[in-house]
Amino acid sequence: MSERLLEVKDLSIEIATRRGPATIVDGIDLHVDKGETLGIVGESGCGKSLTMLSLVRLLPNKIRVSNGTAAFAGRDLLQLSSRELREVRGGKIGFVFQDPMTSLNPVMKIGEQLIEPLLYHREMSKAEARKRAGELLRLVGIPGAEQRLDSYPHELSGGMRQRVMIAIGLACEPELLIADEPTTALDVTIQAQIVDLVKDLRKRLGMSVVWITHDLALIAGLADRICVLYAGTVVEDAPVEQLFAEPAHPYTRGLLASIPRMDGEDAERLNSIGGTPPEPGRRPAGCPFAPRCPMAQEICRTTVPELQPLRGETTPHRVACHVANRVLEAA
Amino acid sequence: MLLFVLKRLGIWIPTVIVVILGVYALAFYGAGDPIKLIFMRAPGDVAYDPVRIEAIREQAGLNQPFIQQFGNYLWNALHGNFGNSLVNGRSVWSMIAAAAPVSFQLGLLAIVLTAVVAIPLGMVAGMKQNSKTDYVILGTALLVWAIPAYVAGPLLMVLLITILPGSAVPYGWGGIFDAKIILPLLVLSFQPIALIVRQTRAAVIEVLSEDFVRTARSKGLPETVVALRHILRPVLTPIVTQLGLIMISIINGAIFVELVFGLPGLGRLTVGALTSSDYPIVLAITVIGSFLVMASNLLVDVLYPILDPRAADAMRSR
Amino acid sequence: MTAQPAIAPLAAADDATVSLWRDAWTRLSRNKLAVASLAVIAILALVAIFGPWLTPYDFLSQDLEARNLSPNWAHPFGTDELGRDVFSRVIYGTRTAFVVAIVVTGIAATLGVVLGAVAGYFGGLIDRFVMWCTDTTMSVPQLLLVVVINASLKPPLVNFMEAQYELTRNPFFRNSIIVDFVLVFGSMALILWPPYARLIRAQVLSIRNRPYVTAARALGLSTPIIISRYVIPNSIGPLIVAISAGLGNAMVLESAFSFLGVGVNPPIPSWGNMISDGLQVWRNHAHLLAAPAIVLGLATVAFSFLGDGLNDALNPKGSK
Amino acid sequence: MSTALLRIENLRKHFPVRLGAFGEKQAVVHALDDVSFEIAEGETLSLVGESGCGKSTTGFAILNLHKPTSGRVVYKGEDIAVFDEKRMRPIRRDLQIVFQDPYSTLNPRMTVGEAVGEPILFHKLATRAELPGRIERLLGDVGLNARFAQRYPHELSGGQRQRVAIARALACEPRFIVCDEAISALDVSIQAQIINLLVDLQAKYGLTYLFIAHDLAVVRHISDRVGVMYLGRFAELGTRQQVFSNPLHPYTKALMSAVPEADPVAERTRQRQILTGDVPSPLDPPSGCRFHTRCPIAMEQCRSVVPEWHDRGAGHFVACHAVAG
Repeated sequence: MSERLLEVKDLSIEIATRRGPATIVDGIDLHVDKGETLGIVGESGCGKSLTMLSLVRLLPNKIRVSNGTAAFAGRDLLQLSSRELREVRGGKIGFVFQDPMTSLNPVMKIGEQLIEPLLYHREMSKAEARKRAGELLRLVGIPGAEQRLDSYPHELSGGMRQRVMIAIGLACEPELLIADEPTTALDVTIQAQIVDLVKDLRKRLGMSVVWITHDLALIAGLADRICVLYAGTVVEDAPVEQLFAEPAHPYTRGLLASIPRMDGEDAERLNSIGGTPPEPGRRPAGCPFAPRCPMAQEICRTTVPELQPLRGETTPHRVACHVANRVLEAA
Repeated sequence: MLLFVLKRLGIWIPTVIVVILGVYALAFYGAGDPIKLIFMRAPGDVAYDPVRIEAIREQAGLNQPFIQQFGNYLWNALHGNFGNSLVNGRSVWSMIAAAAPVSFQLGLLAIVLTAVVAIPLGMVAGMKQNSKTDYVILGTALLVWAIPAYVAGPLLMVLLITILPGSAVPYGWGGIFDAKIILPLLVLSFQPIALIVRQTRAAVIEVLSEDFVRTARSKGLPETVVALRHILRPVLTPIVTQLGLIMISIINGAIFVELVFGLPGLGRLTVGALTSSDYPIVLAITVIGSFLVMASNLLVDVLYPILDPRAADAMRSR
Repeated sequence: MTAQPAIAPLAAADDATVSLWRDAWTRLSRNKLAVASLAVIAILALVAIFGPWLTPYDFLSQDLEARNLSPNWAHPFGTDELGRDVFSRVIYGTRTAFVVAIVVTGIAATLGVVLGAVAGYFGGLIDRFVMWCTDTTMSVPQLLLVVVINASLKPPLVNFMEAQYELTRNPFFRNSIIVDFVLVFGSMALILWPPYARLIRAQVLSIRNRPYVTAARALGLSTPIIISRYVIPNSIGPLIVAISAGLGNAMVLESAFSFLGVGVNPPIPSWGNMISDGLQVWRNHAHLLAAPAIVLGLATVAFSFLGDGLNDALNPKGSK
Repeated sequence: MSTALLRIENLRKHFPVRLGAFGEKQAVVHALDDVSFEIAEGETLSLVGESGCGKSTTGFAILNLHKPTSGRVVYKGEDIAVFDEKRMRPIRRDLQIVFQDPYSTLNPRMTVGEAVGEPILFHKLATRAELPGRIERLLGDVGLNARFAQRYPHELSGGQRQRVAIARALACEPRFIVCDEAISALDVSIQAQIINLLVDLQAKYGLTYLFIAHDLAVVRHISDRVGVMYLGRFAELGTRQQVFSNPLHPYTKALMSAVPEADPVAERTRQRQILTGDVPSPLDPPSGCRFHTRCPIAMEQCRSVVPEWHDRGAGHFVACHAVAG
């Protein structure tokens, strides 16, 4: 069995509201193996970004981790001192964020921003770091890499900026790269370029990748395994082929059915999921998806389902649903 | 760059002229006949002789139409001649030349003090938003903001005397290296400091929510590096644009501070001239004050692209 | 195509609906400092309105037997060098401060809103001219400008009033207070309008490009409707914040002018001229300075905090 | 094909912009150049392309929300492109729009009922007495119950807001609706709801849609005809079948190839054609065929000659030298 790189257990995150703390992420379990690409899929507000940001304490104000552990290479990330945390950030875990326009400092040159992690983690001299920065830009496919070091972010196109962000995330050859919707702000042809770039880099550098997205189609060709999040919980976790071939949670199933397909039949209607996800602080008792679930039973409204292996103990396909077996039969 | 400065100057010079025109017109139509003013002031000195008055008037060019007189004034002002005081007959320029160094040195020091004190305080308050430190800094700034300079001055003066019995009363001018400058400098800087602390704090809070700060932290940079490299620079841009406002605030404050601490600067000259309706002086000082504010605005306009590469880029690519 | 049943109507939850104004009010009422400030302002306002009925003494009545008294039961704030009750004078000064602040802010805000809206709406040359006026006005040091205006316009105004009195024999024209107020109001409004104009212009420009205004145009709604129902209600928030801060600002300015002798003239009590008088004698009679200075400071801080509170309440960052 | 509801002829939109921190530099954005097409009554015509290709500008120019620089928009025999705001007003009733961002297109100070009722009263489509019933029916049409009329926009979710925006557009009883990225800001599961709603409403009221989107899969699902745009020009126009099953323009092909499929097995084996480089700036579009800088099959003449609009039969148009030759 492959080696665990990151193991998150029972992670909960809450936000301070007027009416007191409200849970946004509710006891998430997930793991990333060495060299694996994990796709985290969910709709806005499901807590997918917060979960990953919380690991290195980058949560916005008023949002905090209320429970859980996150073992990373044998240490609990959530218990690190701020000094140890700094070593992990950028050193062991690299980040790529959604909007490269706002995620790069507009008043600093690309080169300055790129050498920072090298200066602080690798203790390189400025000249060495600059040389390495040039190599990194070439690695992410920026033409005229060395000259580009003296550019400001606004002088680059959106795709180029995102390549720079990736170079920053990769600067110290991290063991884990967390990409938070890195292509959402980009056009589809540029998205294809970035996806290919990350796939290629992963193969060459052998790191693990967590790719956060709301786009199931995008992640299909990219991930080894997918975690589907709904309202702050993992509802399904499966190797990518299995998830698409045999979705066991009604939410995953509904999500897949609601995407129009490029190769499918000309269906008259899309299968949509009625209703809207619960707001934080208004989570229903029992399964959070129960109010929108076409197959909900009495037990779904009262008891929270646990994330369990589908059909026995050995399968890596896990689902949190009381009626998963019936869902599979109905298919 | 040069073209841009020239363009700015092209807007700036007419504005200065219009301001002078406005103030001059106020004095011209409002204050009344300057000759009569002189005679009213000292009725016994010179016999009130209409023929003589007309002669003086003609000699001084005061019978010319307004616009011509204004033109003369402007022309003379350009050569540093702002006329003579109505009270003692000395040239206004020489009086201003004597007073200006005091005000300028004090004002410059106040700006430096403001920048050195207020920007770090505002940074700290903003970085630790809603903490005790923040509340103390912000609360103090608001309190200081609420106390007018003319109240703060005397209060501090007495406080000093009570705390350090035997210390000299900080009254009068002894140059910028004289200990007497401390209190007036403090009082003069209070309001600008309060202003800049609040603005820096607000700007820091805004920048803190920017994505690029998160990126900087995700690189594992120490918090001081994040603050100094990533937050300070974007914050400085709006703060520098406030220089013009600080200038106004300092000119306003100087009037009170010089009065209270007995400094022989432009502020005291103004108040003195005002109480004795000495128009040429008030006029000249207003012109110089506006000139200063507009000059600092111009400076800010030119500085802006240097601080913000996005603007600089636009200028280079011309 | 067969019409399939539409999705079952979504039911709105039952809790009460909240407008943005009410939401802002709730937020403001949770801000303790802002609420305290509002209370202070309300008390001061009541004092200003009902002042004459609250004062135990007439603010002008001199009692030469009781000069320079320290605060005591008969005179809570003591008496001044002419034996006038300082408490009564401070109360009357509150009235002066509020009248000046409200009138001046009213004139300045009206002027600023009209000019700013015109500039923002019409754009082009009008916009440039108005903005040039604001820039120019803001480049003249405020105190100097007011001083110049007061000093130069007072004699002709007094002469004019005299001449009117000679003509009409109407005692109105002998009232020197009128001259004071006209000059104080006029000159203060003149230096205070530009920030309002800038604010409103920026609001109009930004709101005019908001998607909901484009949407209203797309619905074919007429310009008056768009202005009255879309532009104005959405720019009122920042204006309220500016006015709240402006009232405090005007009070401080008025006292500064009084201090320089160009504001409201004695014998009408104003905080500024009381502070000015107090400064002459305060080493022996500190209460003469302390009373008006503290009240002025309190009012300024209150308006300042209220402005900040309103700003937070009306522009909640991050709330949808 | 049924009769044309709208005929767009040589539509052009150039924005003058001031660049630089002080607006000292002037330039022209070629947002839309020489675009002609027809929209038939009752059809859904989609415009696709990447950001800056001019698809939204087309929608805005048709509705005269941005005055076109030149060209004609013919509706009911009249060129409405030259109409001023006053003459447009009665036309606006017929031609409506739903915007991308439901968060910002509703006036935050007006309740849902006020927002939906306002155009009804303004265009005198009902009396005040009839209004509540009318609002309730419109809200029902978009799947909201009557109680929503009392709500303010900030109390609604994104999907609910978009329903309100649709109800408001329907309030004018329009014939034609521009859906300008109307579902792009919504989550996947909500997107499907709104797409279904739009399809239902089209059937119920016989609406014509100009559907502007960048999501090709959605466009394939909803459209009758599709126009592919690149840098302010049409690259290809045809029925859904023609464009998706038999794309002719190299850009259309690349665009389709870049769209990921929700099928891990197919994705692993699929040969994708990935365009290199970025979309050039519309401030300074390339000469000749605007796609030639990224085109894998560009020829010499593509650099200098603007390709003409070729009819490849059955209403399938393409602007490409390689395909025409």
